Amino acid sequence: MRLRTLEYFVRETFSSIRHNGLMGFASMSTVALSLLILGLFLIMVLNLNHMASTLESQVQITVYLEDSVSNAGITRLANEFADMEGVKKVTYVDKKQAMERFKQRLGEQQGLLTALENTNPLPNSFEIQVDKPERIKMLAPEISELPGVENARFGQEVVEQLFTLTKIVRIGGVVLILFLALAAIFIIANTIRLTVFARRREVSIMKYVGATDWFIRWPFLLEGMVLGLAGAFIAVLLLAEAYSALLSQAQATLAFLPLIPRQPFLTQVSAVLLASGTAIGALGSAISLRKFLDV
Amino acid sequence: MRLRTLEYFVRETFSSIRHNGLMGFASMSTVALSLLILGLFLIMVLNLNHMASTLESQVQITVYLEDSVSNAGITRLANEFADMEGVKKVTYVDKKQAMERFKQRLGEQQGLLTALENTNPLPNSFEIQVDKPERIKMLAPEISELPGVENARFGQEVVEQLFTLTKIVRIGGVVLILFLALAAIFIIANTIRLTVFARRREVSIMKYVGATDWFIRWPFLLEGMVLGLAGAFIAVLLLAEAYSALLSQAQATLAFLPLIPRQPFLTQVSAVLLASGTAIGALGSAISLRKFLDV
Amino acid sequence: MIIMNNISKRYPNGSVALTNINVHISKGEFVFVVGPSGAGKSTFIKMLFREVLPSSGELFVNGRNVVDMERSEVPYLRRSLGIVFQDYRLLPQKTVHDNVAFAMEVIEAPYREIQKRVNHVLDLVGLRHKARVYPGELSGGEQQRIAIARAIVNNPVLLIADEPTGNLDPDTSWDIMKIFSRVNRNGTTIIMATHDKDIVDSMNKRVIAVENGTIVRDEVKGVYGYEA
Amino acid sequence: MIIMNNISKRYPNGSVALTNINVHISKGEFVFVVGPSGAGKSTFIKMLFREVLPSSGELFVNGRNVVDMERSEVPYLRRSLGIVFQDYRLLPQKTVHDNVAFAMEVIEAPYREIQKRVNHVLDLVGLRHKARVYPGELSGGEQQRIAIARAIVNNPVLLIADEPTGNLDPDTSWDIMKIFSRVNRNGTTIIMATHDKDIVDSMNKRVIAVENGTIVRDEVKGVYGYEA
Ligand SMILES: Nc1ncnc2c1ncn2[C@@H]1O[C@H](COP(=O)(O)OP(=O)(O)OP(=O)(O)O)[C@@H](O)[C@H]1O
Ligand SMILES: Nc1ncnc2c1ncn2[C@@H]1O[C@H](COP(=O)(O)OP(=O)(O)OP(=O)(O)O)[C@@H](O)[C@H]1O
Ligand SMILES: [Mg+2]
Ligand SMILES: [Mg+2]
Repeated sequence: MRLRTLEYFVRETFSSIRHNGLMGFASMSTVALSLLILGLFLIMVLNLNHMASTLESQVQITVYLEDSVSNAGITRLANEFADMEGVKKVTYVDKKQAMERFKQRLGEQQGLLTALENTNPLPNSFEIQVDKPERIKMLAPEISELPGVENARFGQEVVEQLFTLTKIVRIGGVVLILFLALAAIFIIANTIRLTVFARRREVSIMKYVGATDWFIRWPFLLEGMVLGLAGAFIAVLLLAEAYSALLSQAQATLAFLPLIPRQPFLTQVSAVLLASGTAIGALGSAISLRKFLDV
Repeated sequence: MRLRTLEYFVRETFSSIRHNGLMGFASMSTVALSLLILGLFLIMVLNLNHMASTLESQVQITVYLEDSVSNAGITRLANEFADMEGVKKVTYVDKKQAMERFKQRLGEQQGLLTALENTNPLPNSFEIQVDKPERIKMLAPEISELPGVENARFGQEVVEQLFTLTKIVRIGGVVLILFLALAAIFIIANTIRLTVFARRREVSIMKYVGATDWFIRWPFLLEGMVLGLAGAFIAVLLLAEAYSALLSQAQATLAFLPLIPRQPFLTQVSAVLLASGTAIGALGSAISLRKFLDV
Repeated sequence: MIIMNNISKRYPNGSVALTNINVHISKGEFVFVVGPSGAGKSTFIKMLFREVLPSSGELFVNGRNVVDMERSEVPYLRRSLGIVFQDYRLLPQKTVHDNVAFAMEVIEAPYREIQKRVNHVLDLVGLRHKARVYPGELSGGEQQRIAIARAIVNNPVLLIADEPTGNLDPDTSWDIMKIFSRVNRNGTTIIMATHDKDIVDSMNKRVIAVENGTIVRDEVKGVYGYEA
Repeated sequence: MIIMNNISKRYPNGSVALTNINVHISKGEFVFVVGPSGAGKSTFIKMLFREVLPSSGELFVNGRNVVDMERSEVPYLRRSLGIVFQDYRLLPQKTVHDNVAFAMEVIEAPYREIQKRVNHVLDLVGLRHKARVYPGELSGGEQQRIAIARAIVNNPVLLIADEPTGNLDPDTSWDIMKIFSRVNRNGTTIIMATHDKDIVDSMNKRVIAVENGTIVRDEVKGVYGYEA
């Protein structure tokens, strides 16, 4: 392609955008809105997933030791746990620490403790964190068998509910995002198809004057890319604004919610959306054009 | 309008849908997808809201009584609580029941209880449920002042977090739905505008032959309605299918999640979507047409 | 029937199509508008049915003030006219029959009447056998004849035609002129812009010659006057 | 230049436009195609640049087999031709200048060459002063002349014109015919469908008369032959 022709394509692209005001606006705003919705849910799903992971990573195995285990035995067990596959962190909690925590947890019913006077019936224990939640079910019985271990617990029921919930959030999230992405592509492609349709006569005239398919296609492709990029850009701006606002709001009133920090998260999401917008714009134009090129 | 003319409009509508295959398909599928997304989130937000309400309704004030209060005093207090504004349900829990519950709650640390032997340090108490969550903060201090009451608790911190969370879910949900509704209307209107745009020459020809605005408008309106309704119908079918599937799935693995039962919920949501689809279709056509009628 | 007082037309892009036009045309007249390409004939004609509004001056058609007309009155003005456009303006998604019938549908004519008239005018222009096809499937001249059929189907009081024979061979052109003459004898006023020297010269009707936006000649029994 | 062997054309809707056409046209010829409305002239012409494919028969244009041509070759066939369409086919969103220039842009001509040629042909058709306006702002005859300017801007080896003077007054028509003659003298083959009796009769060129889809007459120095 000659430089002169390239220049022609670029001029052509912008003159066409100028002349097809309504259609350009329609495509661009449709891209913007679709990607805005998509981005919104991408952010939502990723955050839910992040929360789920945070919750899951807090699940741990509590290993209660028999009172008879010696200090040397405790060190040995600690090493043994640490060597097990998938174990990330081992924390030793002795009787006294356990009692402290229990007091805190009891909260409003502290009166109860006075009845205990000075005895401390709580056992020494280990808290073991693992790399992935599925590991817990395998390790717990294994650990129970070790000498000196009274039993190993992980709140079976609650944890299983939690896992089902996080699994649902994940699968649901992926399904949702895929569906929204397809819907966005479809809606955007629809819009572009209509804009190309409105110009089918123009395309056929070009063909009759001897223009090759690519000569006709390039300005449409560029136009689709420019409009797609512009739409995505609007979506990205709005999203970044909204997410930043949400974050600062959350810091004030929802400190307990584990949201994904602003950077590099927003940059990544933006890159995905900008690339999608441009690609959908270009592809949408090219594919829609195909039908009308055939004259 | 003559019957003959009405008949003409109806014939015209369907012949136009037949002839504008691509454009009809584009509008209809855009309506379907937009309403599908809207419906999906309507269902999601309504369910989240339902869950939030369920959670909130479980928050209650626990009133611990001094051991010195007589049976007559307890009855008097019960009546007094029941007479307070906004109190929905008052449950008396005596020492023994409290101990039972405590045992259950303790779970893995039951060893602790043996140390208590036969003393029961837990107080008698009332559990009070109120009509709306905001009431709790007002009632709790008032109740603390009553004679015989040791103190009145409601897990201040957790409850406030819960309230913030449910408030966010509600406000976020409404904002989200409004935004999605606007986006859907806008995208659908965009699509319809493009389809009308592609037929602007046709409209102007009709004007030159002496057709009045309404004579041109009616078939477009009807066409918009038919396509909008058809699109909404597709969305409703898919949604109903999906929600039913979700419900039966949830019954199996997520019994603890309080989802809104199928009926009359789905019927209501469907009615909203069908009405919206038809209205947006008709309005979109009518509004888009305005510009091209002016010749 | 038509009164133009001091009409001028300047298009938004600056080109001046007509300057200071004064014309009176009575009911029942048959008028040719002639002149070179770009002289302003189509602009003259388009003002009559308010496709184009004059920049200044007064215009009355069939007793109606075209310039100060309410927007809602325009359709009724156009219904009393039959118009043959230079670019045909047929509805591409309606069959030939339905294109012609449409002009009667808008005045809410009864079904039977529509069928009768449509078939009649299609016979007149010799295209009854094309009733079921779409305009895109017709030759240029055939489309032009459908446009003519649509213009006369409602028995208009005023028939306006912009080069109705531009794409027709001389034989077919003469058939069309015979139809026009008959319509004219039945009382319809006819205004026709044309480049067809033979037709203008033989018909012996009033000729208005436009050049460069002004009337240079207005003869009761005129000739085309532009020699080839 | 053009060889048609046993060409027939039946449109999908069943109407038969051409039957059994056999024509040879040599390089440098000037050929009129005449015949009544709906005879098949436009169909004959449209086959030459593959807007319409024959239903049966062989067709060679400029040495290329039009029927068996690869889809990707079509643009190159069309570039060697200049085409004036009966319905003009100007790009509504390009100015007059850009419409004409477009035909040169597609062959990637250098900028300076484009400016020179475009201005030259706009001068030829007398519309250089309209270079900056859009086709929608032109009169019918002006649009037709722009279409002619576009057709000749690339010095085509074959110029195909479908009623290039249908919307022109006789004077302007003659100006166009003079341009055609000059282009023809420079070696361009010309095929022109027309209803203009005066032009055909005075030019004294080869005439192919089509009626009802068949060639009824093919004379080396012919006349229009359809009496008005
Ligand atoms: N796309 C089409 N589909 C179906 N039939 C067509 C199509 N185009 C033309 N025809 C028919 O084929 C016949 C020849 O048409 P063509 O356009 O070749 O005529 P023509 O000689 O150019 O007439 P005119 O002088 O009126 O332009 C006509 O009967 C016409 O109705
Ligand atoms: N919509 C428009 N905008 C701007 N200028 C216009 C418009 N329509 C016509 N003109 C200009 O006004 C002048 C008169 O145009 P008009 O169409 O009335 O000519 P005409 O006599 O019908 O010519 P023809 O015989 O070629 O059809 C021309 O110079 C033309 O370029
Ligand atoms: Mg004109
Ligand atoms: Mg033709």
